[in-house]
Amino acid sequence: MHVEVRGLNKKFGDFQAVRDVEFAIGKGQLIGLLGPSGGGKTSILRMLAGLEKPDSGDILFHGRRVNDLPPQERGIGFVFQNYALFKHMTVADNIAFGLQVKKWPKPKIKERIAELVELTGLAGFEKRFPHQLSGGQRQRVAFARALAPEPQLLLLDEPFAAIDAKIRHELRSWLREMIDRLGITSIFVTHDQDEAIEVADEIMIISKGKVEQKGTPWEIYKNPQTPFVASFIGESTVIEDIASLKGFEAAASWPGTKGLIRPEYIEVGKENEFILLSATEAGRVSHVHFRGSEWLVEVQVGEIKLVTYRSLEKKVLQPGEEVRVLVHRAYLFNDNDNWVMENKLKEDPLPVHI
Amino acid sequence: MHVEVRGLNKKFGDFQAVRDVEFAIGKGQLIGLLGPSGGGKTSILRMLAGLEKPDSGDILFHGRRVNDLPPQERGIGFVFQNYALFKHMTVADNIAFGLQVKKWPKPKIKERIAELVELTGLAGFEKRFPHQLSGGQRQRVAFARALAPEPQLLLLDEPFAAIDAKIRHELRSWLREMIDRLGITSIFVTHDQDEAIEVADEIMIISKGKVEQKGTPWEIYKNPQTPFVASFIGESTVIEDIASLKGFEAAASWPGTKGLIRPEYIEVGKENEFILLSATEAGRVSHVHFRGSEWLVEVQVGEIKLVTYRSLEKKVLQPGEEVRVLVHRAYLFNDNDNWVMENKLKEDPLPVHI
Amino acid sequence: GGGNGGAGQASPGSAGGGKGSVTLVIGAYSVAKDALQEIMPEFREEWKQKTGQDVKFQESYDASGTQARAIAGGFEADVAVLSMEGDIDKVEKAGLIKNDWRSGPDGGMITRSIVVMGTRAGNPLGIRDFDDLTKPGVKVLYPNPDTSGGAQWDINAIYGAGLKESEDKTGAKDPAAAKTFLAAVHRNVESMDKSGRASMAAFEYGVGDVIVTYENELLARIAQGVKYDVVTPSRTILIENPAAVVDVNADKHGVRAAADAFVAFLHGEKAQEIFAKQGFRPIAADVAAEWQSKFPQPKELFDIGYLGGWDEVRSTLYSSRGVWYQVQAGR
Amino acid sequence: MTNMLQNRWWSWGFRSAILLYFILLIVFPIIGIYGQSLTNGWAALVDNLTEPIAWKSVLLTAKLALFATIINILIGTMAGWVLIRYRFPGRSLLNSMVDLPFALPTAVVGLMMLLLLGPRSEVGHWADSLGFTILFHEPAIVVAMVFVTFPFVIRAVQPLLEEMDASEEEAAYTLGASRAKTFFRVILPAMVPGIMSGAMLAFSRALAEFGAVVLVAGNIPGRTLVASVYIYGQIESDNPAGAAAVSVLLLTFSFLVLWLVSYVQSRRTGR
Amino acid sequence: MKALWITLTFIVFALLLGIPVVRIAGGAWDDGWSGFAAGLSRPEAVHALMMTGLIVVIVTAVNALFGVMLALYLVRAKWLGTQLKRIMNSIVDLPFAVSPVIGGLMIVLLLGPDTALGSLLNKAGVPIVYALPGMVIATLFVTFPLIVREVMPVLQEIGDQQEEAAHLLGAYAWTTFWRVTWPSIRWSVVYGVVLTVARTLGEFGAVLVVSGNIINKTQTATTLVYEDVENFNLTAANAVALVLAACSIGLLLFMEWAKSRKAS
Ligand SMILES: Nc1ncnc2c1ncn2[C@@H]1O[C@H](COP(=O)(O)OP(=O)(O)OP(=O)(O)O)[C@@H](O)[C@H]1O
Ligand SMILES: Nc1ncnc2c1ncn2[C@@H]1O[C@H](COP(=O)(O)OP(=O)(O)OP(=O)(O)O)[C@@H](O)[C@H]1O
Ligand SMILES: [Mg+2]
Ligand SMILES: [Mg+2]
Ligand SMILES: O=S(=O)([O-])[O-]
Repeated sequence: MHVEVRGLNKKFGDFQAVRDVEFAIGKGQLIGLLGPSGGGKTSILRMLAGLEKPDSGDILFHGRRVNDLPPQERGIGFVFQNYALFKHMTVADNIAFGLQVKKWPKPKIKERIAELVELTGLAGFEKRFPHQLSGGQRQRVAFARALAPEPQLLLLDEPFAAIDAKIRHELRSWLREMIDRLGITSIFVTHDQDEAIEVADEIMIISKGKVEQKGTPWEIYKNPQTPFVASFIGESTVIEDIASLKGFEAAASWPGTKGLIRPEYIEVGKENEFILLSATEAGRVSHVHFRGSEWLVEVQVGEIKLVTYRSLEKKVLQPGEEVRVLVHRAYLFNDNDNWVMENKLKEDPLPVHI
Repeated sequence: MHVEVRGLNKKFGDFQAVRDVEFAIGKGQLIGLLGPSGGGKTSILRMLAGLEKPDSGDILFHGRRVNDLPPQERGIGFVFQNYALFKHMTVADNIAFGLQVKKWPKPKIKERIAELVELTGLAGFEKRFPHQLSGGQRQRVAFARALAPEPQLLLLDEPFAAIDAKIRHELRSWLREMIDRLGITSIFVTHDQDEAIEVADEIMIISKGKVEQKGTPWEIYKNPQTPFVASFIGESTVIEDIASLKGFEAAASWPGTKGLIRPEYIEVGKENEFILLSATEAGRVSHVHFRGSEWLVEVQVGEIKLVTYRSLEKKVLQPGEEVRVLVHRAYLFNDNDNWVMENKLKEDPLPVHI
Repeated sequence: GGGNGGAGQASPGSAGGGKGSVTLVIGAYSVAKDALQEIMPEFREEWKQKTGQDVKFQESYDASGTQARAIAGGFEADVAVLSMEGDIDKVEKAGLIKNDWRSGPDGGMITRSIVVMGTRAGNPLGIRDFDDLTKPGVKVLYPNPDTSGGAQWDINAIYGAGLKESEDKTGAKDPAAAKTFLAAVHRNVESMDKSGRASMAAFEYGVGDVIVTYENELLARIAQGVKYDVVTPSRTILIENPAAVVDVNADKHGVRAAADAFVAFLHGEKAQEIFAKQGFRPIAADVAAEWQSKFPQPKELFDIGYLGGWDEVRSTLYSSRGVWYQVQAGR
Repeated sequence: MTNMLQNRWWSWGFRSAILLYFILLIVFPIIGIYGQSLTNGWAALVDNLTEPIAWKSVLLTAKLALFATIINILIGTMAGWVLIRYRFPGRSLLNSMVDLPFALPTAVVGLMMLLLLGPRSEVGHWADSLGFTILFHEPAIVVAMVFVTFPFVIRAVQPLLEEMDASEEEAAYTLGASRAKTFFRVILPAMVPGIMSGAMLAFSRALAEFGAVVLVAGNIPGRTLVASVYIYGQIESDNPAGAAAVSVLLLTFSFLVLWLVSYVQSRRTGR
Repeated sequence: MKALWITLTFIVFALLLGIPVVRIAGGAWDDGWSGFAAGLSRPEAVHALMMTGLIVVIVTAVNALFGVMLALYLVRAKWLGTQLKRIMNSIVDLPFAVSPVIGGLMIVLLLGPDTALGSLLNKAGVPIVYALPGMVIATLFVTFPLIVREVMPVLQEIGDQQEEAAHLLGAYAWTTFWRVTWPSIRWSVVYGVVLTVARTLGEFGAVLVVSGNIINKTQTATTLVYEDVENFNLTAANAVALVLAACSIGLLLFMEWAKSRKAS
């Protein structure tokens, strides 16, 4: 389904929850909605689904205005943030509901339930009632229920928040596969950036009811259009006095400009690990943490505290150790403008990737 | 509070949700509960809190058996997985509840509310009712409510599942700080491994109602005691025919042994990037994805598909490109035993870290 | 059967007489129930013999005023048996009674009674007359004249007794003295129930020392084996209860003949006997003579005419700011 | 599309049917009463209302109905709670008895009260010895009102308790709240809509109750005459306008109270 | 604590309900079984009980349908403005604030044979007042608030998310109601129905006014009892009252049984 939204606004009382939201989504695309809590993501989904009336603005499916279409006729699958399972129905009945409404033949319904139950790892729980399930199991039922009728448009409000990484991964791949196979358009809200980046064709960053940026993960990462997006996506440290860092002295010519540096913009190591020693700063390791598959290293460079990662395979740094720090680039921004600045001292023979 | 659990069992009908669980937690520790959905994490917390009666087993706080103590007297803070906010109270009233119960003086309550509201980013929402909040906002209220009375033991059931990375990060550090300051013992359930690894003193992996392993993140990562833990923690690929990989031929002497390889065990690159070329395999890049701050690279080595990460700073690999693959180590396991095997061909001068 | 069909719709083809059956709808006041239910079979028999027609009765019993209003409001009763002429007047005013019912035998009345007092067995408080009701500590029961026709008779009796007394003393009717007398009695009233029967029930369950009510009510209770003393006051009122054919309904249902016959039957000997047995004072002269000894004669018996007739009573006593109102409001 | 049309028609039909029913069955007769009260014009209405016997009866009724409602809120909440939350022998029998006061004809109810509270009963004696009479005084009216409105609060509270989510309660426990505190701060507020619903019904019904009250009230104007008996008297004495006037007073009063309650409730919960 | 509350409840029930019922039962048995049987086997008693039964069935069915629908609208409908809803909400209870006598009178005045509508219907052979239709209408009026008031708080408590989920799965109002809403409000409807039945069994004032109380025709069980009481026929009155009480208790015991059977 091709989805388009124009000038969407929604107020709750005096509180403007959604503000002039506009976007268009091509058929078969998977869009990730990212944004701070309370940003308006759920509200947007609810309006798309027809559960909430926009104060103004148009919602178009396939170019047809659907503002006045009741939810039943929008052909939507919705995974609610708080699941909204039918309390009085078993897992199987919950999943079957949409199919029964669509008058699927009984054997086909049974088959579909079996398939979804299997997929969501709920085999053996078909006869349970929601209150007899764990949080994650409930969420999986909600997911299965929404997907069962293979809707044209899927709206998923944090569908995996309560599910462990492994099952989440499986469901995600299956979702991706199904979407591709059936050409379903999907929008999913997530707080997990990695998840959004991994599965979404495009990401939409929502904050304070507005769409801050929409684009492929790579675009958003490479070229964040607002400081908000830059600081929201990935990890980062904001540095007030960016001009004091080696290679970024030029930044001084724009007063009031700050720098934002991501861990992956930085390399730390002993002197022998660098070819371009001249571009590095001297620093001192202040903290080393284990971070699952890497070390997280905090280094102090003069007044500035920087954070970066270091492979487990490399020599372990100790707190207090003197190291060299290479800052590849920084994201500079001031009130009017924002841009990426490469380390001027780096004469990397390779083309700049980022 | 020192918490000890012995031989805990819980059945729901015929279903054994918790099975012979035993552990001890020192005062002031922060324990992360990790495990697949439906594993029994919530059930364990509920028994600790006194909301569910164990079928058998003892729960000891400070060495005193509390099985028969009602929840009110256990001095516990509990963040419910589904928030369980008081629907008819405002945000402020929700947070104040525990303090009023404890008969805090009014001005102190007000102060505390202000502090927590500020911390959880809910300033301006004090007068709202839960149904007027977004999912993440609700969760933050639940968090603030549980923490307000500074309980001796904190049980947090996925307290950050619905909150974006930024706020989550802040709350996490604040939680850590408060715990350290007040010596609060805490157990928190999470599906986010990075989170568990980052903040927890120790991690407990729960699966099918059993404690699979308990230890520091580093211990669990380095020395998973069961294949389940090895495959559950981090990302990994299981390889049936591990002996076919260069450097792991010795594995053939244990028939039925499989290998588990994590992305960070593997390095890919062009030939010139390796010193020990002899230890590398030839492979062909099959996929390259952007993964937030790295490239995810899938390479095909003979029959085996391996997954690894590659820094954004390095030369971008293209699908189809011929590369070299170095597998540093593998985690081997069979029905009886499991151990880590280093690549025998690698003559790394550095000591083995993992 | 069920409840379909309008009230008082007689079975078709009943008009002709001779064959089939006829249904008479009786709207009566509650107190008359026992007597009427004894009379009806008698009438049925007689009518059958006379015409060969079966009479079926549909009966409704309710407080007299309520019944009158129901009939006026569309309850299609063929015969109205009510506790006072005023209530028949209501029906007449609604245009349902066309003939001059008062011109019938006995002035349209079928029974008589008087207002008396009932006390507990043995008359422990030594009540002899209405005067004794004003004594402090005597708990008096009479119903509410707003809702009960019987109560109006009771109030009329007390008020009239006061009037009579003033007349006996001063030679002239003194409404003010009568009102004072009524007010003095009213002060001792424990409860004003909604009907004579409710008042009687309360008395029966131990409430109050004296009940002011119809003589026939008390006699009927005593006949049932309840032990009361009937105290006949020296001055009291004669009650007359009317019955009339509701012409419009009777004609509509085509039961004119039977209805007329029934009313006539009520005046007849058989019915009068039954009424007398139930405690009513018979109106038919011969039956009355026969029962004479059974009913003590009060010293001074006056009728509604003494108070100026029902119209006068309604306007002086029961009008919105009338005597009764003033007594209640304590003015 | 036909499906959609059908649905539209259906829902439209349902809406109109309900609204029509509501208007015809409820609103119409009520408007009728207002109309009736004005048959003799405004002045007559004012006259009827400023009549001391009339407004005193209304005041008395309102006061006693309020009493009865409060009593019912207390025992109804308790009984509703006990019947849903506790399991004990005899529970379902008690639960089945709740509606009795409705099913019993009011005439019998009044009679029973006459018997049970009257001068010949133990209670009557006992009260007499304490120096007050129950029957034909305010206590009897309150008892009658409590009796005939007994089921309302219980029945409104019960389904709410059954549907209530247990986790709020658990949350209160973990925050250290005792059972009593949890009940008053967490459970009770959730029960409030039900209690209110029941209380409003009980109050309205108590205002208008006739059959059971009339037998035990005494009905002495200015002292023990309640509004419904006054209304009945006015009807019987052929003054329907006066009856309607008092009814209108009760109705308006009732309406205002109900409106206020629903307003306050919506303010309190933000819904 | 628990024991205290249970004891208190027992006491309240015993005082308020137990004693009267025992008294009534005792009264019905004053003359032994024969008196009880005679009281019930009178043709007018049989007819009155049947009449009451008929009214109960009609009134309960109609009010259950319309009551539940109206409750749904008052809680959920967005097409009714908040203010209008609030006003309607307050009107719902008003039939209770109307003295049944005047309620009945209104029906007589509005639909009696003298009114335009009444005479029209009368001509069409459907007399309203002093016949079954009027009694049904009066009872409908009098019992209207019960089900609405039972259902509304529960609808509020359960929220609308499950219904939204059903809408999104393509279920229209009807399906949503039956499959999703109904299971949650079922018990409140049951309680409302039980109350309605009980109230209908016991309704007196309004019915008395509109029925004309014609023996064997429009007399209901309650008006019969009233008449029996008036005529000091207490055994019969108690016998009929006992039957009504037993119906109410029996209905609830049946519901409880059905519920426990479903639960197990
Ligand atoms: N019914 C309501 N009344 C008042 N404010 C509301 C209501 N519903 C939502 N809001 C407010 O609107 C804003 C947007 O809410 P929404 O649920 O869309 O956020 P969200 O982006 O989904 O957040 P989260 O990630 O926490 O779920 C929030 O600040 C919330 O408090
Ligand atoms: N009341 C109940 N009746 C029956 N089974 C139950 C009940 N509560 C929980 N279970 C089952 O017990 C198991 C453990 O549940 P629990 O809620 O402890 O899991 P969990 O580890 O918290 O999972 P999640 O991460 O999904 O929240 C689950 O399989 C669940 O289905
Ligand atoms: Mg949300
Ligand atoms: Mg859980
Ligand atoms: O029934 S009476 O109207 O006579 O009281």
